[in-house]
Amino acid sequence: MSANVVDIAWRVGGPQGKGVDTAAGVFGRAAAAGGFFVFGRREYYSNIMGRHSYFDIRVATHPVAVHRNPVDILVTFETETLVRHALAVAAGGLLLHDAGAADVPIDRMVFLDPPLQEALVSHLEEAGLPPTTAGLLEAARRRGVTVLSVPYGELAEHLTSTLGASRARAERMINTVAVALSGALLQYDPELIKKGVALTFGSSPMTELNQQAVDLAYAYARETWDLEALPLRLAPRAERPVRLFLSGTQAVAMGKLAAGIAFQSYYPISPATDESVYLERHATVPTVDGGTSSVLVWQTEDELAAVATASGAALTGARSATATSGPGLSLMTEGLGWAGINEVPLVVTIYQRGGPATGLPTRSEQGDLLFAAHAGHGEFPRFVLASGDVAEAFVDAAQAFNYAERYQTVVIHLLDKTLASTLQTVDPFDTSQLSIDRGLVAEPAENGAWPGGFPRFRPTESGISPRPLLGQPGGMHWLTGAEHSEVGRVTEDPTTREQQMEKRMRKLEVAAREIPAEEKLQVYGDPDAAFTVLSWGSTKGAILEATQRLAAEGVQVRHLQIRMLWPFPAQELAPFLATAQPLVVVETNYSGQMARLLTQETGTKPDHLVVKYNGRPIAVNELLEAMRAILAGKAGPRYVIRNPFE
Amino acid sequence: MSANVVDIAWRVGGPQGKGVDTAAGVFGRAAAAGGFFVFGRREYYSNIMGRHSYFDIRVATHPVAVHRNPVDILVTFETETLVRHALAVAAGGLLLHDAGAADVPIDRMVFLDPPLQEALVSHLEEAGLPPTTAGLLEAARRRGVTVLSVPYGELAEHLTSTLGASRARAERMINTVAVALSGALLQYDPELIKKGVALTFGSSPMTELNQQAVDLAYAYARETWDLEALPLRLAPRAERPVRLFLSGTQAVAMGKLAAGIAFQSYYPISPATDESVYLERHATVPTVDGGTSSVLVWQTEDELAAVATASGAALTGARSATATSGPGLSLMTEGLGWAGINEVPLVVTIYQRGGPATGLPTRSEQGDLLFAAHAGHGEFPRFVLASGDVAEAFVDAAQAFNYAERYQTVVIHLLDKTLASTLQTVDPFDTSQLSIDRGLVAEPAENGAWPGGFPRFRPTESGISPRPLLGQPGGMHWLTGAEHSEVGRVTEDPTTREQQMEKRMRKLEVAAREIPAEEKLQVYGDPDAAFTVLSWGSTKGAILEATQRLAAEGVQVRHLQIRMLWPFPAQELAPFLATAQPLVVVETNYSGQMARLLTQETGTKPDHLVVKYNGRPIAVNELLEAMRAILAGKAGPRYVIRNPFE
Amino acid sequence: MSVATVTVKDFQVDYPNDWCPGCGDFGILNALQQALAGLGLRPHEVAVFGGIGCSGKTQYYVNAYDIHTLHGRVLPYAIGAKLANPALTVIAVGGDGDGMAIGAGHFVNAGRGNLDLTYILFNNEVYGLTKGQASPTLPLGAQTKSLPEPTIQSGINPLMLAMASGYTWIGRGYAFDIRGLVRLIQQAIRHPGLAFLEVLQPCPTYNNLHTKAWFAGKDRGGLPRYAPLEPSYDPVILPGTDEATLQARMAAFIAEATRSEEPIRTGVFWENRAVPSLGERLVQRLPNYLSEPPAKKAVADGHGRPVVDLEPLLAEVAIR
Amino acid sequence: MSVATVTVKDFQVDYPNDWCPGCGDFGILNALQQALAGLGLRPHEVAVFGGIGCSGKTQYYVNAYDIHTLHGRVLPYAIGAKLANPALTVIAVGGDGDGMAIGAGHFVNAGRGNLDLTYILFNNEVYGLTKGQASPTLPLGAQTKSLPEPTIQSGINPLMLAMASGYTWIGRGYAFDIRGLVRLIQQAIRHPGLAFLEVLQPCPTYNNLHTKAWFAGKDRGGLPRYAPLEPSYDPVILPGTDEATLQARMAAFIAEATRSEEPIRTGVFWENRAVPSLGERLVQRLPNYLSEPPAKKAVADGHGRPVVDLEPLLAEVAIR
Ligand SMILES: Cc1ncc(C[n+]2csc(CCOP(=O)(O)OP(=O)(O)O)c2C)c(N)n1
Ligand SMILES: Cc1ncc(C[n+]2csc(CCOP(=O)(O)OP(=O)(O)O)c2C)c(N)n1
Ligand code: SF4
Ligand code: SF4
Ligand SMILES: [Mg+2]
Ligand SMILES: [Mg+2]
Repeated sequence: MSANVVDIAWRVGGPQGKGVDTAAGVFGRAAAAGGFFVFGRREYYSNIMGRHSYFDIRVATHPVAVHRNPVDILVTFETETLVRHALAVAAGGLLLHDAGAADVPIDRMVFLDPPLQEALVSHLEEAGLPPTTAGLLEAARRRGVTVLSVPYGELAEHLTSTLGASRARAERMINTVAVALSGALLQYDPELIKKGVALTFGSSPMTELNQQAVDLAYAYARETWDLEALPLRLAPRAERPVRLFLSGTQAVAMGKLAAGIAFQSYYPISPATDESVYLERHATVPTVDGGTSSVLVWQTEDELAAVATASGAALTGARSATATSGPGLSLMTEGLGWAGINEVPLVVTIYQRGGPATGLPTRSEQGDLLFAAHAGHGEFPRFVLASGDVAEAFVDAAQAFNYAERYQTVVIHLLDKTLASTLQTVDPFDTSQLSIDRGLVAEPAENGAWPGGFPRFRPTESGISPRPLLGQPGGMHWLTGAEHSEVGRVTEDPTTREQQMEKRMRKLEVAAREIPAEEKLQVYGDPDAAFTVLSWGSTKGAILEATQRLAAEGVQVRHLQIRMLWPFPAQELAPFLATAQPLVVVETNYSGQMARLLTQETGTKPDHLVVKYNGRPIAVNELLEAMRAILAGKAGPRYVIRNPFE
Repeated sequence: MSANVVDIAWRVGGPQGKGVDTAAGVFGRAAAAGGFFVFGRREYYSNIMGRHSYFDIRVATHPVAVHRNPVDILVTFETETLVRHALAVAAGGLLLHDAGAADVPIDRMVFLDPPLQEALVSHLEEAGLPPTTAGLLEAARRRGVTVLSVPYGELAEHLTSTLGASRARAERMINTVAVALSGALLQYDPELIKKGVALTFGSSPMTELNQQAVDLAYAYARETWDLEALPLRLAPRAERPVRLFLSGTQAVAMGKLAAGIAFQSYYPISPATDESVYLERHATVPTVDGGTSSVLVWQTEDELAAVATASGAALTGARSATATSGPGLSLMTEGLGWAGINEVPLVVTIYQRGGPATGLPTRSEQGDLLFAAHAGHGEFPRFVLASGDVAEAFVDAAQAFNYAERYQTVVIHLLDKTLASTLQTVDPFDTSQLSIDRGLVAEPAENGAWPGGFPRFRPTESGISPRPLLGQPGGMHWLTGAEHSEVGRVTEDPTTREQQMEKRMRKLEVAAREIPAEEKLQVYGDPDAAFTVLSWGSTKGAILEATQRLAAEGVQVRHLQIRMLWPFPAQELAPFLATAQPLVVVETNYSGQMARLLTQETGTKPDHLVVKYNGRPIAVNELLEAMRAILAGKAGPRYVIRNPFE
Repeated sequence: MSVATVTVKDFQVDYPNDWCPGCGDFGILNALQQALAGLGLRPHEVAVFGGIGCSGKTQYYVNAYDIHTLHGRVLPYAIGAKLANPALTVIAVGGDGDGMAIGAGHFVNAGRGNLDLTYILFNNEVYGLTKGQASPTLPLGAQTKSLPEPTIQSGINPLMLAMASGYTWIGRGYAFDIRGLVRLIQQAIRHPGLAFLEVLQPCPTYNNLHTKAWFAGKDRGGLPRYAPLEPSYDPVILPGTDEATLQARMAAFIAEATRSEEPIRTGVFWENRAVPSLGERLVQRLPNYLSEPPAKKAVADGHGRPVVDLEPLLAEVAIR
Repeated sequence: MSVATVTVKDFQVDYPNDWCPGCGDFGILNALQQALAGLGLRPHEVAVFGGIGCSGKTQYYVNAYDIHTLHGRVLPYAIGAKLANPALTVIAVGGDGDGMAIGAGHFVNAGRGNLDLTYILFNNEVYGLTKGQASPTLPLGAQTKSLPEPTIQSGINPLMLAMASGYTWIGRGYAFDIRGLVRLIQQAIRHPGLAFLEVLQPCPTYNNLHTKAWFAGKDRGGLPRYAPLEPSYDPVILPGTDEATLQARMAAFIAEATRSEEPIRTGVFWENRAVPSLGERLVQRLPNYLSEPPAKKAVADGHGRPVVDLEPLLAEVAIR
């Protein structure tokens, strides 16, 4: 790694509810404040308190949008984190662990699932080490990891005595201490760690206390260790442009607010809730002309009601959306069809998580694509969009309303748990770059102007007809989930049925023609390369980086990211497919859902399908390995990425 | 038509609730009793009383499984039926209408949808006839139809005076009179019409009264018309083997009973309700050894509960099913995933109707295939079967339980409104030809035999593991919609996740290997012909007959009917696809859902997609026209069958 | 709003009606149209949401904004529209299957909000449109025409359920007591919160137990089986009503709502004016809720650019 | 069934518990295990169905047949199993969000059946597992820890809803009154019909209003805020109870179920022995229901051939 290039992967772990996220936030912001690009990945259990969670923060001089293994620094406070992640520390890396922790045999650890337990034990046995925490630490040392014992208990006492913090508070601040120790070990500017603290704790009194803890930790580190002898360094960058540091759910919420969302319904569900909670907390925001603008966020009794309520609101003209994850989508299915046949502009944001059923509620999967494309009995037009990173999440969330209102139908915006909980530095969002298309709304008229009812569903060439909003004079018509005439009267007439089916479905054809290619498909890497990787959604970051790494080695890769999955951009893809050799599809699901859609719409099958379905995102190194196997001719048509340690 | 070949299409129409179905039942049974093959098609509105319904009965010397246009005999009682169907009578056919009806202008008929109104008016105007009922009758006459005016009012009075029937009863019996008049016009044996009456009314006192009405009608016909001069004849056949005459819903219910269904949940919905009502009425049936056998039919509060309740019952070992149509399937989506991840044997019978949303609730569509194949977030194995006719409906309904229990998962059995309401003569069902496979059930054991819990989900080579039934000693384990270990413990372990995903999905691969080809795919027509028609579900009858008709003209056609849509029989299809020229897919939906599945799974696109999506089934003549257009090179890749008159 | 100029004709439409002859739904439709006209509302100010069932077709015949929703979901759709456009007069109608079976969860949870809308439940004790199965209001052991056996589930009392769920206005009417029904519907609409009106509705086609003749008491000398609540009955709860009065009112409510003796009571059973409407509560949260409700929210400027200023939100996550 | 040999250990399992320290769910779990053992049931005779939520994990820790269902659907799954295998002792457990929000429709309609099972609702007034949103039982205006604003929806009273829905046994307990809870659970299970038990459950993580200390009355000298119903309270309805007594009992029920003054009552609020259980009614329909219930139905003979004789059914549609 050249002197100018920095790329440090830092991991902190601990029981849920013990401040792991806060620690990661402080570290990430501290790094961002030093001008670095930062990416954060969060893993946690479906549990409130006590089960293992961890957070990866990657800090780099280039934009990063994916985690990597191994990590350079591992911060642990207790045995479980140590055991789960000790093997993940790179040679030359650092491992912090509790000096006071006892040596525990791995096979006594009931919290570990048997496969992981076995993998760890056999790893140590092969290395001739005892199957205990001590064995793991020794293995790390042998691998060239600097193992540092931290007397957390003593440090907490120190915080109590020096800063006057209560014991409980001191214990919470140990997180900050560990972050600061990490900073000290990297010889990073302590002021920037303190800035990270300030940005995280805001104007609360905790800020000052934690900043003092930072100083204590730095002092302790300088006293205790020979910092100059340590291998890693992080020096603040000269250029520090303003960047945002935020999560996928926040980006979506901001995109919706920018687009003028007026109504959002939701029923709580991981990992979608955070978006609605954010909107609720920011329900009133200023307008550019000094006014205020509100969004009504409505918690319903279930997702059946959530989709119905949002549809009802949309009929009045409010830009309306709902957000959920897979189980909620299953329940919203009936409402999608109703919105489809009634041509209701409706945005449905889906954060995919591990399925089926309750599945892996706090883990990630791209498991709902084919369902999203086909959810609902019968046939109606819909859009399915998928964002690849936090910045796209913002833009797509806003754009979804434009599609919904222009084409008067359902837009499903697919994200996943990975993106939802990703923390990332991005350039500040620029709302002036967004444009708003409210579609065809009927003009108010005299009551009686349309004696037989307003022809809300009159077939047109584009399939789009003006819609009056509930409450508007002169626009009265009927709406029904049954097939209907142009004024919305229920009909079973065969010809009217054909006309209305065609009217509705035509909108998709028009959309496919009208919408610019770049909104559907993005090309990265070398557009002329034959080696073609096709992706959708959150695997983008891994592929981008792998592509760059291969390019640096002289291997050119073309990366096509599909952002609009339905209508499927078959036409736009055609020239690329014709020249792809090999064609590789990367997805985090079992069956290669996008690959299936691709074949369905183009007849083309990928040469290699790279999948990961253990509920975790693909790390850049995992993808690189897969791509190298493909390049070396060693990969079959199906390549499964496995990782028992995450 | 040679003297030995009979093929008569008879149609009766009238307002709902006025006995149209009964009339058709009498005529159909009368014809079946004469040794004919009979097929009946029912069309009706989503309405209880008053809107237009009609029934086609086709009577033939060869098996028939589809309706055809034009019809030979049209029986009408009032203006609406006359107006809607007068154009449908073939040259040389008969049209019965009410002698007392006034001449009505078509543009005054508010009950007609504008497109039909316009089509009729312009038809008459082109012919230089007045746009009234009289004009329609005149058009029929000019076309060579024998138009017969029937004084229904007088005949009703006659029934009152002669048989002592009340006026109301007499008016109801007019249906029987019209059937009998039809019989008389065909010079069909009146005793067989009376048999049709007896079979329809059973042991009620109505039987005798209606039989007397038959005699009166025959007498009236003989007196009034010169029967010998009429063009059509129906003479009873010498061979009259015992046949069943029943509907698709009845066949499914019988198939379930034969398979030993123990629990059926349902929430009322057209066109699925009839099946559950039938089961409820036949909840207790004898066993071969003289015992009794029951099915518990349980009406739930909605379809969410229906699928959950049936799953709960299945866990105890009961063969369990639920039945619904599209809107219910949308609500059952979440329950399918739960059954999938918990490996619950569950049969879900779906009667497709026109969608989306409420759609065309009493019309037909093959609109739910892609939804059935992908319903539910996340990924789990499922089967999707589709029956092509009444006899298959029986066999498949029984077989569905075998797949469900053998592979311990969800089996979706797809039918549609067409099949549900089809009445057809079939050979008597033979339960001794059915075999029952209850799959792998764990043996009871001592409590404590499995200290950590019974390994219900232990991965095996086949993916199938023995299941203990709730309540069985020694089989305690956990069930959860979350990912789980082999004893059913919730887990988020990446390796266990992979193993369980693979275990579940492997079952489909095993099934694809094990299940004989003929259960997946059936070949009709000339297996060596290049002209290949691919179908699924209820279009079978039309294709079979069209194929035969073309064969008679020297054109060889190969017809492949897919009965198992998922797992898709790609392997079994491959040799046929390789030699198909052209490949034609026939479906009654807008977007060619099976064609899409075909491309997805094989990469092959059909050369021609023939679709009809006006909510009505494809008539044999409509299909013939499509096939002739294809043969003549005049059909594009998409051929839409339209018919404004049905 | 010029009251004088609105007549019942304004709410009528010329559209073929396909209910069975003699159906109680005709009475309810008639009363609804009269009630709306009587309140001086103009058609475009009214949105009628229907469930799925024979009852769910009511709005086909009303000149207003009419929305035929999904089976059981009439309340959520209606709630969404009312929340987004509080100026609309929102009426929800549906059957007893629609509201008490598949829609029961929404029924209960709507009770928590006290949103200013009116829900009219057509209680015919059967599933009309699906041909006469037992609905959740059919009493245990009753066997209507289409049932192969008497029902083995108990019937729900909609008034009791509404009370338990928190509806602030609860009434009951009879489909062919049109004059009484008009008054009840108007009171329900005027009530500034969530109103629930049960209407006893004969279904001549499938409910052969509780027919028009039965309600009219044809078998007992024409003494109707329904009658208004006694004048002494007081349904009103005012702000500050003490616990004892509240308990007494509730006890009286239950006695009348569940009475097994005839006559069945009609009228206003409950009128709770002590609970603020949801609209009032929303204004607390969103100060511009009434001046710029979701339906009217400004989204873009003249150039199609967003009017929202995200700056303060970006500042929260900006690293400077 | 040998009562003497069953101990609470038989219902315990060694499985890591991940509830928060101090969670009321521990108390309920404990009581459930004791209750089952006390009834002398053997683990395989018991099926515990859970909803989704912290509460829905209860059955993870019970040695029995344990079924973790879907959010809101615990009752339909439990009902299916009990209908198919009436010999099973079926318990359903779930949270207030699970039962009163997404599951409210099933809650209401289950009340119609009087099937012999026990439903225990864990009322912590919040959505625990999704991090503390308001549940349908949180009172209007209350603001628990995670809420950005006080809730603007009213709370549902589960006992009232159970009464309106027809539950024949209704009780309330407190999570940390384990002895009382054991008794209540046992009574609920013994009741030969549908039993509903609300348990007030502190959620130390998200419900900072109604904590263990609050229930214990720590702020008022240790005078608990919960107390058993007065001995004079009579919840029992016997067959043939006259209308007046019934009305009086209902009024008393409501007074106790809704009382705004402390203490909150615990105990058996309602015990209706006048309604036959669903099982009894099913036997009327299907004579062999108990001898050969759906779970035990013979399907095939030794050769894998169906045992059903379709002949009479075929005869109905045969044309001979
Ligand atoms: C999800 C779903 N399930 C079932 C149906 C079928 N369905 C239509 S109307 C109806 C019930 C009608 O009964 P009710 O609500 O009492 O209305 P009524 O016809 O008696 O006025 C049912 C079950 C449906 N439309 N949607
Ligand atoms: C269909 C669906 N929607 C949402 C969720 C997310 N979810 C999980 S638990 C829960 C609510 C938990 O609250 P409660 O039922 O009160 O149980 P508690 O955790 O408080 O015991 C929700 C909304 C889900 N699992 N499924
Ligand atoms: S079935 Fe009953 S409710 Fe429906 S329209 Fe006919 S009479 Fe009315
Ligand atoms: S969040 Fe509340 S209900 Fe859930 S485990 Fe923690 S304390 Fe218990
Ligand atoms: Mg009804
Ligand atoms: Mg709760």
